[in-house]
Amino acid sequence: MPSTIRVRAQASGTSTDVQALIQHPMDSGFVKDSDGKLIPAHHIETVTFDYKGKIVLTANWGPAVSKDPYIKFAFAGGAKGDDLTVTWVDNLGKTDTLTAKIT
Amino acid sequence: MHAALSSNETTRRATLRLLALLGVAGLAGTARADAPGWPEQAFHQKTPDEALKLLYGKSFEMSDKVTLDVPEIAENGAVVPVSVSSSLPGVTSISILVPENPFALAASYKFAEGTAASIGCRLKMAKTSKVIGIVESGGKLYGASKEVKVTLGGCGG
Amino acid sequence: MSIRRTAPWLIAVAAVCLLGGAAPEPAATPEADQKAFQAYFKDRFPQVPFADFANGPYAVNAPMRKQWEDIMQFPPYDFALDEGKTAFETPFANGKSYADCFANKGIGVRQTFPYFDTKTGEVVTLDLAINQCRTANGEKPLPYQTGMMASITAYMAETSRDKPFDIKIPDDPRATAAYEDGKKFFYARRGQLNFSCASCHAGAAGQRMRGDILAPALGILASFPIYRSDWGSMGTIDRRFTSCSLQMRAAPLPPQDVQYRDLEYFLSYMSNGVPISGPGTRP
Amino acid sequence: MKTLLAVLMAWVLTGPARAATQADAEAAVTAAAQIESQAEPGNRWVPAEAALKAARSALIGEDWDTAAAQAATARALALRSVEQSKEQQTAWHDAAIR
Repeated sequence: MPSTIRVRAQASGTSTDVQALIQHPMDSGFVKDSDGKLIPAHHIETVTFDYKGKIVLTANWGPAVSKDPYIKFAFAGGAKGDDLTVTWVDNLGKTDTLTAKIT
Repeated sequence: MHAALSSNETTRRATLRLLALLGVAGLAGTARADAPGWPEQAFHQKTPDEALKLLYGKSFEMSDKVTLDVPEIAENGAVVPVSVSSSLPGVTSISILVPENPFALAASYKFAEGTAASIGCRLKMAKTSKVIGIVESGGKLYGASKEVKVTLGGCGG
Repeated sequence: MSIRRTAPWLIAVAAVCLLGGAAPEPAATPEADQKAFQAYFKDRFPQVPFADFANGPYAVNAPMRKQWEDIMQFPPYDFALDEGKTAFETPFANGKSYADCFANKGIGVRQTFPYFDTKTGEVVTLDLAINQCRTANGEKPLPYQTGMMASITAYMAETSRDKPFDIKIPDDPRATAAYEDGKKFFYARRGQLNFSCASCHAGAAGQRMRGDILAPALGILASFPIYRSDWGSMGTIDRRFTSCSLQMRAAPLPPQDVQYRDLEYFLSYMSNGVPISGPGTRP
Repeated sequence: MKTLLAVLMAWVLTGPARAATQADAEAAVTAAAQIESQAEPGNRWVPAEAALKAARSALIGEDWDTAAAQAATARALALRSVEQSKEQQTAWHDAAIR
């Protein structure tokens, strides 16, 4: 299974720019399928970005975050070759994690 | 999208409230394994004020030190690029709210010290609405708001 | 007989026929059509650089372009692209692979599709060629419209990015007939709304329709397959043609129907010179 | 005069309300389908096809009134699609960019 997480983390000297894309349906629970049945809510609730054992960003998401969610931020420090670990957990208890190298 | 909200949601919220009252919210986790620390109640409020009260225990004031970047007309309500940044010092959190969505709170970010006060993401919008960006700095909340016109709602899939 | 002896009324009728277009005009050549077609859009959108017609609505609407640029920072088709690359590089059960079915091993060839196959007398699209490749190697054909077909064409388009459309119409009456069929499909009104493809993508190109900006027909297929926010997933040219038909309240044709392939042939030939920009994203 | 009026009234009231028979319904559906098939495949109309489908499923459900009514709708829409299809055989030339 290929990872559901894509990360681009680029060190710029004093900080690291991070962009991530996660493959997830982010079903809001308000949309009906073609048979008129409500598709149950299925969305990511938290995403954490861990750099050297420190959570640099925690995202709390509701069902209004778009399908295949995207996030962009920057944290202080970070050097080329360092690890950045991204983990998400959804409302059904599913989870995925990926460790990417900072470039 | 809004029609679907009424009965189902009210019942579910009533049930959740009841469970919380009985102190068995933890047990309910077998059916709905919420991620630890996810502020469920805040995410289930219809108005920004209620959501912010549950999330931060306070309300916000408008500030020109909060920059909200949103399109004037969303090309599709399913994917609206939103970014919030601030020149305020010591930002600990940024939240984004869409008052016209079924639930006002869309996303909330907690920053570690040293993380730049800037976030970019993509949100669903059911219809034309204000988008509110909230920045927490020095224990206070500051906000900026802009309207985004939505002609294709983001909730029909 | 000489004109001098001809009854004056007959000359008048002949003149009306010639000038008024009541009689069928001599068929325009595909070359002349292409020149007029491209000139029409250049004239309509003088500020748009020719190559930018590959970017559809974003070429003609600045606020939309900004949102697109935001989304392209990390495009949602990224997952499909990887899936397509893996599938493309994975051999079939018989040990052969997609690379064996295409010129240059399938890399950088998207811009030559569709082509007219003078052996079978039919238009062959990239999607059709992929399935012909599969069946020739004992694999089941893929469903058109979305899923793996979109992923594989996304990868093949990616390897052809910036290569200009290079569609040829061979000297074969059947090829000209296929081209003419596609041209007719583009301009003929259909469906309960009595629209043609051209009503929206030529006449009203750049305008807003139900919140969408209508893409100019020139270069409209250059960015396929696309991730449409409206779909929340990838779609091929077949998927778009199907939804276009439905939007006009016309019954869609089956994917890869001869008329849809002919339409793709016409549109791609009209767009010769516009660079491939697929896979793309659209609202 | 009174008798005539009564007869007229009876005709007005019963005439249009006469229930469709199986034969009527089947004939109406066949006729509508035949008309629809005269439009080129790419020129058929979504609502005509939908009405025809509804008529066919009403036939299966032995609901002859619904079948006849849906067939009438399908027929009316199909006639317009055929007209459009025929007209566009040549009319498209006028819209072509040249």
